[in-house]
Formats: sequence, structure tokens, C-alpha cells
Amino acid sequence: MDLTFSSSNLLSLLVFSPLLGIIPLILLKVSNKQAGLIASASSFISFIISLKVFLSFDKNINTFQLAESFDWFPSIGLKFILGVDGLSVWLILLTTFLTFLVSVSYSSVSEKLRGYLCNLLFLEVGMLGTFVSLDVLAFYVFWELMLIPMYFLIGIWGGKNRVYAALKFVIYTAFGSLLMLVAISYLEFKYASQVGSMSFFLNDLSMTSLSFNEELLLFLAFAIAFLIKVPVFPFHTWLPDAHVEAPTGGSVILAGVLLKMGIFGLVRFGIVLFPNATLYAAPVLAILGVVGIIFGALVAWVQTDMKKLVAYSSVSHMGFCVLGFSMLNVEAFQGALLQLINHGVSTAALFFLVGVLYDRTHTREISAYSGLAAKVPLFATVFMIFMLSSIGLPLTNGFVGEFLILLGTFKGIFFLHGGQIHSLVLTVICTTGAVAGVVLGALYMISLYRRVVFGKYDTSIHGLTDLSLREIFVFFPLLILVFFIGLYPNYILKDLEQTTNFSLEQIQNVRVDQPEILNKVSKLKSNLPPSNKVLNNTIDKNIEVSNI
Amino acid sequence: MFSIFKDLILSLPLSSSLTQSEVVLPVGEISNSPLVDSRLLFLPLIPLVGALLSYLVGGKPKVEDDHHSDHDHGSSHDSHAHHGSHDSYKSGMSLSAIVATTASSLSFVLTLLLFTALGSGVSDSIVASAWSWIDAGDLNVDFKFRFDHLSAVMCLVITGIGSLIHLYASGYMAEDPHQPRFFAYLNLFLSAMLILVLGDNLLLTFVGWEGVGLCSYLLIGFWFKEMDNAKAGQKAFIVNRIGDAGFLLGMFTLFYYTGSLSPSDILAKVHNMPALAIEVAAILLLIGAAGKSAQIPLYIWLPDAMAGPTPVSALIHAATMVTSGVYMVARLAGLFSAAPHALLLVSIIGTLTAFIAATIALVQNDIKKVLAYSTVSQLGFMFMAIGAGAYSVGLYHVVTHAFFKALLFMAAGSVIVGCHHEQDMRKFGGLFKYMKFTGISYIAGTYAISGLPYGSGFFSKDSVLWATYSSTGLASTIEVSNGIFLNQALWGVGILTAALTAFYMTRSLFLTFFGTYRGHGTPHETSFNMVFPLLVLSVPSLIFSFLYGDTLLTYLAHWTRSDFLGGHHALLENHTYHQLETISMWVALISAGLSGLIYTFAKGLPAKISSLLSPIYKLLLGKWYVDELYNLVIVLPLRGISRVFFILFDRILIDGLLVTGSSVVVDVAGTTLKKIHSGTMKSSLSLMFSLFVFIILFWVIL
Amino acid sequence: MSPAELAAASPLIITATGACLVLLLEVLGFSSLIRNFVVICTFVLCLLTSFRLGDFNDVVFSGSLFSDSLTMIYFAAISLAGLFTYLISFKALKGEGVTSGAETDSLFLFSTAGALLLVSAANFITLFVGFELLSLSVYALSGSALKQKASSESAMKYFIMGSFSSAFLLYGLALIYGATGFISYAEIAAVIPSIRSQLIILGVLLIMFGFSFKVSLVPFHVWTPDVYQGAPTSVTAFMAVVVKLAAFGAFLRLFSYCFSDPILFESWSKVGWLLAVLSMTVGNVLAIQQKSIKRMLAYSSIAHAGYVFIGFLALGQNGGGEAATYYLLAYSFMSIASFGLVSLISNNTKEQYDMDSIASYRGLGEKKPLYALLLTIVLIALSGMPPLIGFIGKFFLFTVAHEAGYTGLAIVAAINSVISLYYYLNIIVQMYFTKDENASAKSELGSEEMIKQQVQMSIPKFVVILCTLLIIVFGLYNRPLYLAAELAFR
Amino acid sequence: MNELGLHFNLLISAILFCIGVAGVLTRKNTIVIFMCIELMLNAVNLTLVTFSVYLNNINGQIFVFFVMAVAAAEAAVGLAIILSVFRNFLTVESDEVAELAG
Repeated sequence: MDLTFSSSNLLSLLVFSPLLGIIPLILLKVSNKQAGLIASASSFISFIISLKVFLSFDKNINTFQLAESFDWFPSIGLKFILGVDGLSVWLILLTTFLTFLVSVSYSSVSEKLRGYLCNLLFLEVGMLGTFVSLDVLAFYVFWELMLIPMYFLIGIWGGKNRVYAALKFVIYTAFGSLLMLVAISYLEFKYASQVGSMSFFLNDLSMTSLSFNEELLLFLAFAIAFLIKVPVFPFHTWLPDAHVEAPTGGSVILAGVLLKMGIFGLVRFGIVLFPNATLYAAPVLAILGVVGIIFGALVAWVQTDMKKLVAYSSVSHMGFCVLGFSMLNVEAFQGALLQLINHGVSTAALFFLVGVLYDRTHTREISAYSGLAAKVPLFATVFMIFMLSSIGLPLTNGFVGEFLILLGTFKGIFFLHGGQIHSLVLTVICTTGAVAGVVLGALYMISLYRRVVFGKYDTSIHGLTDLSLREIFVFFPLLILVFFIGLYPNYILKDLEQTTNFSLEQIQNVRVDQPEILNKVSKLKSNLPPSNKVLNNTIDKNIEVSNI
Repeated sequence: MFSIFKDLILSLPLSSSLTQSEVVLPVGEISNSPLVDSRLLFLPLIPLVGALLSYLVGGKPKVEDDHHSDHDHGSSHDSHAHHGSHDSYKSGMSLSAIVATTASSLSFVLTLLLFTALGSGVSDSIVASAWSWIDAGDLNVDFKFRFDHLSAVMCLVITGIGSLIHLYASGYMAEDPHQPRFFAYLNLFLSAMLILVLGDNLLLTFVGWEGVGLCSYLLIGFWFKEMDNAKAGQKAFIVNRIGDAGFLLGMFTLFYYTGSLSPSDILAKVHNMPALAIEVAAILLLIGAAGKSAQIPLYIWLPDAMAGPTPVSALIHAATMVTSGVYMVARLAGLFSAAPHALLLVSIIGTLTAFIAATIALVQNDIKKVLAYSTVSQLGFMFMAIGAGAYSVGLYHVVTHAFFKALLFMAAGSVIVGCHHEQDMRKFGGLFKYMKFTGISYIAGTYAISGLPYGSGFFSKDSVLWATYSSTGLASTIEVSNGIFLNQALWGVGILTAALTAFYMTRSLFLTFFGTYRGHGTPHETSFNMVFPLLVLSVPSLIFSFLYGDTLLTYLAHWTRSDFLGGHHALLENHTYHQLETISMWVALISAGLSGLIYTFAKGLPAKISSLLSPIYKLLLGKWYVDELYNLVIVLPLRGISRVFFILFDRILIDGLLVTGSSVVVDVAGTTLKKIHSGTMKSSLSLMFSLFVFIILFWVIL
Repeated sequence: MSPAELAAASPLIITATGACLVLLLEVLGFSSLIRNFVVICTFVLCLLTSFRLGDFNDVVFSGSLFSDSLTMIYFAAISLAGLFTYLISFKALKGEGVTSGAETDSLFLFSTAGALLLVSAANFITLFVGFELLSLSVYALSGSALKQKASSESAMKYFIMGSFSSAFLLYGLALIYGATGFISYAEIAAVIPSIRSQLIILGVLLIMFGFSFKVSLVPFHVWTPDVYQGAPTSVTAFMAVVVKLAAFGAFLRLFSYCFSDPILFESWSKVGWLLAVLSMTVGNVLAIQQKSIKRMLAYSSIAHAGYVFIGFLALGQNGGGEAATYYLLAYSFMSIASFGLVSLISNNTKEQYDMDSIASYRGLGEKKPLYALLLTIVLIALSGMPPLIGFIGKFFLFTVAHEAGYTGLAIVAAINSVISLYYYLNIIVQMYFTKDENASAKSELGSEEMIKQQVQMSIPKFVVILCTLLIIVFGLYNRPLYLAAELAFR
Repeated sequence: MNELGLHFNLLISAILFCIGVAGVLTRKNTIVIFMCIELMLNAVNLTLVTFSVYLNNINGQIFVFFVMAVAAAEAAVGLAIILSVFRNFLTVESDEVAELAG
């Protein structure tokens, strides 16, 4: 997508606005309450700026908007190019919003509050930077920037096993991202040797011509980094540990924003830089997604720790996103993107809820609770709503995303494989698997809810009180979002459409200058269902061009 | 004897005039463009607002104290009983009950208004669209409702019977401290049910579909302090979700081939679909219907659902929600007609369900359980009709069933309240003299459901059986044994089931209302707002079919575009029909009579029979051990697999082998290398030099 | 003297004079303050005069010394690093049992002179003399804590192994001289393409031995952990920075200028990559095992030498030398800061039995928040995390590795970075994530008191803070560093 | 000097060098080790002189002078270090001077 520049410097303002809180927090010696106030104010300002960004965004223009470009490191062509599209504008909003909520609920942390809030705000810089960077290396810088604050959040303010969890988180993530760095450097080397100058700008790098094998390997390196972050099945074990040990705020940010980075990366960079490889690897991604859905749900079912259960539910939910992404058709793609936001809302809220319990009773064992509905009805009600949103009940946010993904999956597999015998198996696996995931999702969530909220109230639970005013303040906007997205998803879908169309265009424009790709694409073409006519034509055109 | 009845019927002026009333049906041209009426939007909205209001006017939810909770309210259910015995005649309605009942009555009124508008004949449907809901790619779904003749019938049933049940509930729940929550859920249910029925596309239907599932879940577990109730709710939700998954897949298949989710579009394009796809879509949708309408193999949740308060059982688990499967199939009649194999499957499943549930009902002692299995059995009848392609008959049975089953449940509820929350029929007996009105209504209900002559059930059940018998579907081509075709065999099972129905219903009637009282305390009649709905519903249970049956049937047949057009009267000329009807009438009469005799004069007989046939008795008492089977075959293995997954993959393979493994590799490499770096200078020098020589050698080799 | 000669000679003359002057002042009985002032002035003057070199591109003193921008960059870096390490050593040395100030001061200057000579050498004689001058002074420096067993042991090991390896270097020089008949770089470079003698490649391998030893590439690293651990910490910092800068500078000069013949390059790089892989892997894997932070940093410096060596393998392409230099400069800052912090922290924890055991860092985040914070930043920078100074350096190395066709090497480096995260983060774990069990009594000192202690500014602390700031600043704005690296290979 | 003389001398110096290396690697007494290193340096000196004569080029011999000077300095520093080791450890056996390890 092209850039639409803006003179307002809104995005750079946004990215660095958390410094407004960080600097006084570091320099001034303030009490806990003041620190909380400073952080809340700073994150609120960020939120306001992000709202302004959101309002300035014009969904009818198909460009990266509010773009800014600074020379960061001109000798190697590294620029700090910022811009937002329909996806990132929402993710930014989600980020600033959740950070604000987390900093408002600072009271759940008592020790070293200043450090906690500093790390939180640093994390926000990293997250926002990641979402607005259009420059691969700058993206990478912000991507890694998130690692250390999160490491501290888990390691210092975490639970018993925090050192292990924090280290696991960092090592896992760094493993993926350093491979990505190698890939970025390789891509840059290729680009420089072809063009003669260096640039890390997305649009420039996407012009690099690569052999199919190169592209596949580079995609693999990027994808591993992203899939670890998602996390997808065999790379997911850092997540439960990180979630269980992290403080509530850390879990909220982790689930609400950090997990989105993976899919965001695939959408922003993976598909644009390596369209052929994306197309080629899509079935594998789909299978991984389905495995994640089922696996996450089943394993969540047998957890005894509440946070771990919600963590595994994240694995399951993010499996839906991966599945939706890998279908590469409009419905599933839109669904996957919407599901990112949905998951950010519902799972963040669920972590907040677990945090509410943990703050009061200091245990997360499911068996330690029983019959809470009698004691804390408001909590039970809020919990119920978010649980339902998490299992995708219609008219809550969770449903729309899941439905679109499932619908697209049903279509998409046909698109990819056109009903050949072997791939019919794939169709059945993906669709049934995903739908089974919906059932299993209800199973573990409902079962958690029953065990915790229903039954006889266990009087040995001490200190349990219903939601405080501050907590209500945190949950209320999330509740509104749950129903708003559930009832009127078009508001967001319209924005996401822009990203979706652009991403899928990349696939449509698969470069067919190499015989192996030509083969594959023409095979695909013969199997297209009628509803993908547009795509059909585009591929046709490309093939013609290449034949000439 | 039958001929007397026949003459009687034919001589009735009323019925003959009604026979002619078929002309009411539109014969001329009706404009295809639907009427836009935004009042329609309020139909589901009113109960929704009612739900919110009734929750809000209820005040702050009651919070239990840390210290007193265990002896004060062991369980809400008990406390309810406890309070109930003090002043059971208290008939004042709580504020939330009033709000909720008003909301539901208002929507009934609105339904009537809309029905009238529809009846004016300007158009065959009324639509109202709120906003565009989901727009993504090829999928464009609006929040759009359509009120046509089919949904009109359902809406009338839902809001009409719903209002009565609301009223009834205001009495039944009078002592419960959590009334606001209860009425909010109940109204929410109405709203969801109306969305289900009115939705102009399958997705919106699905919204209602899941919505009613949710309300059912919430209401079954309403007395959540009893873990069993919560578990029953959970079971209902999960089993329904399995059905919903089928619904979803069916929806996707249809969308894939027709590019639309609106029933009218789909039906218009059905003939373009490959035959296999139609069958697959139909079967998938049927899985959904089986989940909601409690058919084999997904019926197991419904009997457990009786854990909820009785008005819930009456409204959700008898009259409305459980019939939505039938409604959905009727909506997509054109699709199902094109899927003969799916239909065959439906008939078999329906028949089996009807039969098995009836056998289980025979031996139940809990009055609500009897009714629950009876509901499953009746739903089986409805599916039989659908399987035969007679969607109108299925719906017809839905309507009559709604009358008499709601009546029976409410009467049972009244009995339960009257007997201080006792549900075991062995502790009842002779209640008729204490609870005259309840007794009368129960008798009316039993009369109707047993298929005794000219009750509501008589006509609808006969139509079902006839539809099965005369079906020209796939079943009629399969020969079971010499000269007997499958449809005839199914009819046979149906007749047998009808006999069983008459038997167990009469049994429950006699055990409850006649003989001598076997319980504790003094039973009493319940309050007016509970008795009034009973009496109201008794009337249609008895005479609705007789008066309006044919009209309704013809009407439905027309709007489901189904080819089964024969009403009762039209068929009287048919000799076979005549014979079959006679048989079924006598079967029901004899069965009911036998039951009545046994439970009045030979009370020891059932025990003797059961000890004689003890394996069968045990099988029935154990409900065919389906729950246990599912637990053994599905739940336990799944849980086992989950544990294995968790331990094998996460703990052992990934965390153990990969994560810890790689760190162990690094560690072992480190300790090994560390040994080489032992610290004396000589060894260091040797190491350095030998590696240098090695490198030189390496270079030479290269 | 021509201006070019003057430019090349003046830093050398200044440092050598400074070294002698210091000894003289001691003899004349001047106070240590004046001595310190002289040393600092010497370093500063040296730094200032070295900038003159940028104007020339010459070989001066009849082919003995280079006078060009590569020399300038390394001169500047060495004198700056020397200054910083000297400042760090200010009070620290006394704490570590170094008795006589004058000798160490003059040794600092002498070794700096040797380092400068080594870097600017344009023929084998100056090379060898510079090499030995540097080595001998540093041997003596590492043994400067006379009464400490560890110090003298490390000096002995360093001395024996160092002499052993310089004999190999010398043999290599001799062989090349024999094969070509020349000792000056330019002449050798000119004739190598016409001579295809096995002697040359053998000589190159032997020279690699000598230099690899100085920069501690595996397998010539065996001395590093012992010496780094045993020597006084500020001397260690000097070794890790100045010695490495000088040795790598000369190494780079030699291989990019003298042995730049493509066929020769092809020949030695057949085994060269092995050194890089081994250094990165062995260094990182062993660093995890260490219990002493100095030893850990020693192994980490071995690993970093491995990273730098990737640049050598890309010397055939554009950018190899730049990348290596860039990384080296970046590493110097991190190294000064890290050793400086270790020295500061262990000075303050004298009462602890194990001065530099990693376990003694437990709870440092509470006890010394400032040091802990600085050390955290430095460690994260060492691990190559963006946006700190180590990151772009690593990225450059990856890029040049691709250019030279060593993508595999880049992947090995990436995996090693992950391994290195483990031990760097382990220090952070000790400082922040774990509580010191016996600290409860000490912490009664009151946070006010501690903060007051922290706030008191000392020169070493200032240097450390400055370096840490530079680590951040150059991480965000790497233009100066890049220009320096680019200038070196203009 | 002819080819034969060159090879002979080079071989001699190489053997000397190897003897030095072997000595360094096998002996324990640091003073002996130090002498072996001196032997290595002198072997190289021989090589340099040989080449210098063979090539008729004075550079090698100049180099040798520098090497000798350096060797002298090395001896001074080395002996001082060994002395300080002896003071601390009361031995100069290299195997016994092994406190640093790990």
C-alpha cells in the first residue's frame, strides 16, 4: 500500500507518549499513589492520542495513513517510517486502552510500583512502535523492545516460578526473532545487491526478487518468529508458564496485545514480502491452527489452575486466528483479524477477573473456589458475560470472528485444493476440527465457570468481596465492547477490509515468473470455486503476462 | 363405535363450517414483495427490555454473609421449600414478575396485531430490518426479521403460552429470593426464541438458537447452589453445542453452494446443488435439530434439564425451545424434501427416540421425569412426521404438544408446590380431593397426550402416524420382511409408542391424583396465578384440534409448501386411514384403561411384572444406561486424551525434550568443555596446540 | 619530519614520553595526584593528536608506520579506551592489592604505546615490536597485585602462553619474509599474487595463531578466563578493550591490506570460519557454566571475538572490515562499562568472601539500584538486543556474512545470541528476581543512606555512567559509530 | 647459500622450534618452560638469518636484532613474574600454580 503522509506527526507522538510517564517515574521520588496517578494519566494521554489517530484515519483510502518518515540511520537506508492501516489502527486503540486499564488497576501491585509502571509504559512504547512501523528493521527493533519489559514484569512481579517462566518467555521469543533478524539481513542483502542501495521500507523490500526456495526459507524464519509469538502448537509452552507467573497486568497485556503481534506480523510483513511462500505454506499453517485449536481446548479442560486454563484457551483462540489467516480468503481473513481484537478484549477481561480473585484470596486453584455466585453476584455476572464472549456466543464479540473464520475455512480449503481426494481430507480435518474446537471451547469454559461460580459457597474462602468501584470502571468499557462488536461488527470490519484486501491482493499477484510457481498456481486456478472469480481472473492475467 | 363418532363429527355444524374454512387460505395472487413494518423489531425487543427491567427493578442481588450462609441457605431449593410451607397461599406478584409478565403479554399482543396485519392478505410476509450486521466478502447478513405464516404460528405459541407461563411462574417462584434473575432469564429466553423464529437468515436463527440454549443453561442451573443442577445445565449447554456445531456446518455447506444464508434464497437455489451436498447439508442441519429437539443420540440432556424450576420445564423444555428443531426443518422444507436419505434417517431416529423415551417413562417415579421422557417421546413423533416429509404435521404436533405438555408440566409444578416440593409420585396419591383445579387440568392434559378420542393429541398423533404410514419416501421402498415395508414398520412402532404413552400418562395420573395420599403434611391447592393458566390451557388441550385442527394443518401445509395436504376430514374418505385411526384409537383407549385399572385395583401388579422382567426393568430404570455409555465411550476417553496430551506433549515432548532437552545439551556441552579447561597451564597449552595442529590438518585435508 | 610522519609519530611519542615522565615524577617524589593528572593528560593529548591522522593516507618512516584513517580510528579508540580504563582503575586498583601506583601508571601508558605501534605498524618489525611492547606491559600489569596469588598466577600464565604464541607469530612472519623477501606490507601484498608458495599460507596460519591468541579466538583462548579472572578488574578491562582493539586492528590491517589476495583469502578462510563458529559456541556455552562474573565476561568476550571474526571472513567483500570495526567499537563501550561496573560493585562488597561470584549479585537491585540498573542495560546491550549499541553491530555482521556466502555462520551467531541471553539474563535474575537471604540485616541501613552512597559521584562511576549513556545513545543514533567504521576502511 | 644449505638450515631451525614447543608442552618448571620459549625465538632467528642470507636481503637480519632485544625484555619481565609467583606460591612448578579454574 502506498503512503499518505501527514504533517501532524501524530504517530510518533503516540509511540513516544508513554515517555511522558516514564521520565517522571524514573526521576521523581513519588509515593505509590502518585506513581499510579502519573502512569494512569500518561497512559490516558496515549489513549486520547490513539483516539485522535483513529478519528483521523480514513477507511475509504487504501493507503498507510498518517505516515511519517524520519531518517534514522541513513547510511544503511534505515528509516523510521510510520503509518497505520485498518488493522493497526484498531490494534493501537486496543493497546492504549488495555494499558490504560492496567495502569488504572495498579493497586494489585504493592512492591516496587514505580518499576512496575515504568516497565509497563516501556512495553507500551514497544507495542505501539511495532504496530506502526512500516520499516522492517524498525519493526524488529520495537518487536525486541517489548521483550525486556515483559521479562521484568514476569520476573520481578510474578509468582513462585517466575524466574523459569520469564526466562522461558525470553529465550523462546528471542530464538524466533533472532532467526527473523538473520532473514531480514538476508533479504536486505538481496535487495541491496539488486537495487544498489539499502532500504528497509516494506514497499521497497517487497520488490526484491527471490528464488522460490529462498522465499520459502525466509518466510519460514519470519513465520517461526511470528508463530512462537502467536503461539502455535509446538511453540506454545512458554505461554501457560508466562501467564501463570505474570502479574495480572502482565497477563492482560500479554494476552491482549502481545499475542496479536504474531498474526499482525504475518499480515503486515509475511504476506507482503513472501506472497508465494505464504500461499505455499498456508495448508501447513492451517493444520497447525487446527491442532492448536483442539489441543489448546483439550488441555485447557484438564487444568487445575485458573490462569493456566485461560492461557490454554488463548492457544485455542489464537489457533482460530492462524486458521483464518491461512485460508487466504476474505471471510476467514476478516474473521481472523477481528478475532485478534475480540481475543484482546475477552481474554484480557478474563485475566482481569482471575486477577480480581487472586488479589483477594491469593490462590488460582480452581478447586479452592466454589459457589461464588452467592457471595459475589456482580463478579459472577461479569465473569459470565466474558466467558460467553470467550466461547463465542452470538451477539457477543467472540461469535462474529469465529463464525467468519469457520465460514471462510469451509470455503478456503476448497479454494486451496479444489476438492481433490487427498485435500478433501484436509477440508474435513480443518472444518470439523475448528467446529469441534467451538464445542470444546464451551466445554472447558462452562466447566470452569460451574466449578468456580456454582455450587455451595465454600465458607473457608476468606476476604472475598465483590467488585470494587475501580474494578467496575475497568470492566465496564470492556463489557460495552463485547456487545458493541457483537452487535455491530461492521464498524470494525469495514476498517479491516482495507488490510484484508491489500493482503489478499498480494496473494493474487503471486509472481509467476518461475516455472515451479507457475505450475502450482495453474493447478490452483483449475480448482477455484465459482465465488472466487475475481481471484481467478487475476491469476489468469498473471499467467498470461508471464507466458508472453 | 367409531362410526358413531364419525357421524357425530360430520353432523357438527362447527366442524363442517371449519372444513370449508380452508378457503381462507389465499388462492389468488399475493404480491411477493413483503410488507415492511418496523413494529416487528419490537417483538423480540420487548422481552429483551423486559429482561433488563425486571432484573433492575429487583434491586441489589442478595449477597450471602460469610458466617451464616451454611445454615441459613443450604441450598436455595431447600430454603424455597422451607419458606413455602409457611404461607403458601401468598399470591402477591413481585415487581419483577409483573414487569416480565407484562413484557411477555405485550409481545403476545403485538404478535396478534402483526398476525392480523398478515391476515389482511396484502403480502405473505412482514419484514423489518434493523441494521447490517456482518459484511465480509460474500457474506452479507442483516439484522432482519421476517414474520410470515410459519413464524406467526410459532410466535403465537411462544408469546401466548409464554405469557401464561410467566403468570404461572409469578406464583411458583413467589418465595424465591432470586426472582429478578429468574424473570430476567425467562424474558431473555422469550426474546431469543423470537429471534430464532423470526430471523430472516439462518445466521440470525442461529443467534436465537444459541440464545435459547444459553437461557436454558442459565435456568436449568438457576438453583446453582446444588451442584447437580449446575451440572445438568452444563450438560444441556454442551450437548446443545454439539448440535449447534452440526447446524453451523450445515449452514456453511448451504452458504458454499448457494452463497446466501436466507432460507428463501437457499430454497430457490437448492435444485442447483449436487445431490450429495443436499444430503450432507440436511444431515448436518438435522444434527443441530436433534441437539435442540432432544433426539437420539443427543436427547440425554433433556431429562436432566428438569433440575430447573418447573415453569422453565414447561416453557423451554416442553412447549417452545425443544420444538425449534422441527421449526427449522419446516423452514427449509424444500431442502429436506430433496434429501431422501436424510429424511429416512430422521424417521428412524424419530421413531426410535419416541419408543425408547416412552419405555423409560414407564418406570420413572419422579413426576417431572415422566413428563420429560414423555416430551422426548413426543418430539420423536414430530420427527417421525418430518421424516415422512409431512412438515406441516410435525408443526401441527408442535402446537398441540405445546398446549398439553405445558399444561401437564404446570400442573405437575402445581402438585409439587402443593406437596411441599415433593416430586416422587410414590409419595403422592389421592391429591384430587386437595387440588381440584390442578387435578382437572392434569386429567385434561393426560387425555390429550394419550391420544384419547378427540383430544388435541388424538388428531395430531394420528396425522403423524398416517403420514408415516402413507409416506412415499425412501422408507416405503425398503422391505423389512415379507411384504412389510419400513414405513409400515415405523408406523407399528409408533402405535406401540402411542400405547405406551397412554399407559404411562394414565399411570402418572392415577399415582398422583387417585388412591390415598402417601406423603407427609397436608397438600393444598396453589395460588390463583398458578391455577389460572392451568385452566386456560386445559381448554385448547382438549378441543383445539377438534375445532381448528384441520384449519391449522391445511394452513401449515400450504406455507411449508409441503405436499401432505390431507386434513383429518379430507382423509376420512380414505379407507386405510379410517382403519388405522380406529386401531390407534382403540389402542390408546385400551392402554389407558388398563393402566387406570392396574393402578386403581391391582397395585401390586407392576411390582410383580417388574420383578418378573427384572433385566428389562433394570434397563429401563437405568434409562438404557445411555448416560453411562456416553460417559464411558466419549467423556472419559476424551478427558484421558486431554491429560495425555497435556502430559505427553507439553510436559514431556515439548517442555521436556525440546526446551529442557536443548538446555541440557548446552549444559552437558558446557560441563564437558569445562572439564577440558581444567586450569593447569600445561593442559591449556596442550589443548591449544593440539587444536592448532588439528586445524592445520583440517586445512591440509581441505 | 613530514606532516604525515609527525601525525603518526606524535601519539606514540606522547604516550612513551608520558610513561617515562610518570616514572620520573615518582622518583622526584611528586604526589600521586600530579601523576594521575599527567597520565590523563597523556591520554587526552594522544586522543587529540590522533585526529590529525585522518588527513593522510601514507606509509611513513620508510615503510614502518601507517598514517591513515584506519590508524586514526584505532588510535582514537585505543586512547579513549585507555583513558576510560585508567579512570576506572583510579581507586579500584588499590582496593585490589596493587601497591605501587607509578609502575602501573607507566605500564598503562607503555602498553598503550605498544597498542598504537601495533596498529600503525606497516612492516613486520614494527608489528612485532608493537606486539611485544603491548604484551609485555600487559603481562606485568596483570601481575601488578603483587601480593595476590591470583594476580601473579594469571600474570605467569599470560606470560608463558603469550610468549609461546608470539613465537609462533614470529615464525609465521619469518616464513612470509622467506617466501616473499619483503617485510613491509605493501611490498608483500604486491608480490603475493605472483608467488604461490605453501610457505605463505603456512606463515599466514601461524600469524593467525599469534593474533587469535591475543584476541582470544577458540582454540587460542585458553588463557583468557584465568587471566581475566586473576588480574585486577581494571586491568582486565584494559585487556578486554585496549588489547583487543589493538590486536584486532593490526589483524584487520594485515588481512585486509597485506594478505588480501583472493586466492590466499580463499585458502585461509577454509578454516577461518571454524574459528568463528568455535569461538561463538564454546564461549557462550562455557559462559553459562561460570560462577565468577569476571570469568563469565571472559567467556563472553571470547564469544564476541567470534562475532567480530565473522567480519574477517567477509573481508573479501565490501563492508567486512567496517562491520568488524563497528562491532569492535560497540563492544569496547560495553566492555568498559561492564568491567567498570564489576569493579565498582566488587569494591563495595569487599566484605563478601567471593568478590566476583555471581551469587554475590543477589539482591543487588535493592541494595544498589543504580549499579544494578546500569549493569542491566549493559548486559542487555551485550546480548545484542535493540535498540542498544550491540544490535546494529550484530545486524551488520549478519549482512556481511550473507554477502560472503556465510549464511550458516549468521544462523550460528543467531542461535548463539539466544544462548548468550541465558547467562546475561541470569545476572539480572540474581540482581532483581531473587532476594538476598542474608541481606535483611544489612538493609536496615535505610534506603536514604544507600541512596546517599549511590549519589556520591566518583570518577569511575562517572565513566561507567557515561559509557552506559553512550551505549544507549549510539544504539539510537548510530551514525557517529558507523561513520568511524566507514572512515577506517575508506 | 645454495638451495641445499637453505633447506638444511630451515630444517634445523624448524627442529629447534619443535624442540622448544615440545619443551613448553612437557616441562613443568616455569623457568625451563621459559627457556624453551627462548629456544623457539632463537629458532626463528635462525630462520630469519637463513632467509636473509639466501635472499641477499638485510631486512631479516635487522629483524633478528629486534627480536633479540625483545627477548631480553621478555626475560626481564618474565623472570620478575616468575619471582612474584614464587613469592606467593613458594614454587615455580606450573602444575601447582593452579588456583584459577572453573
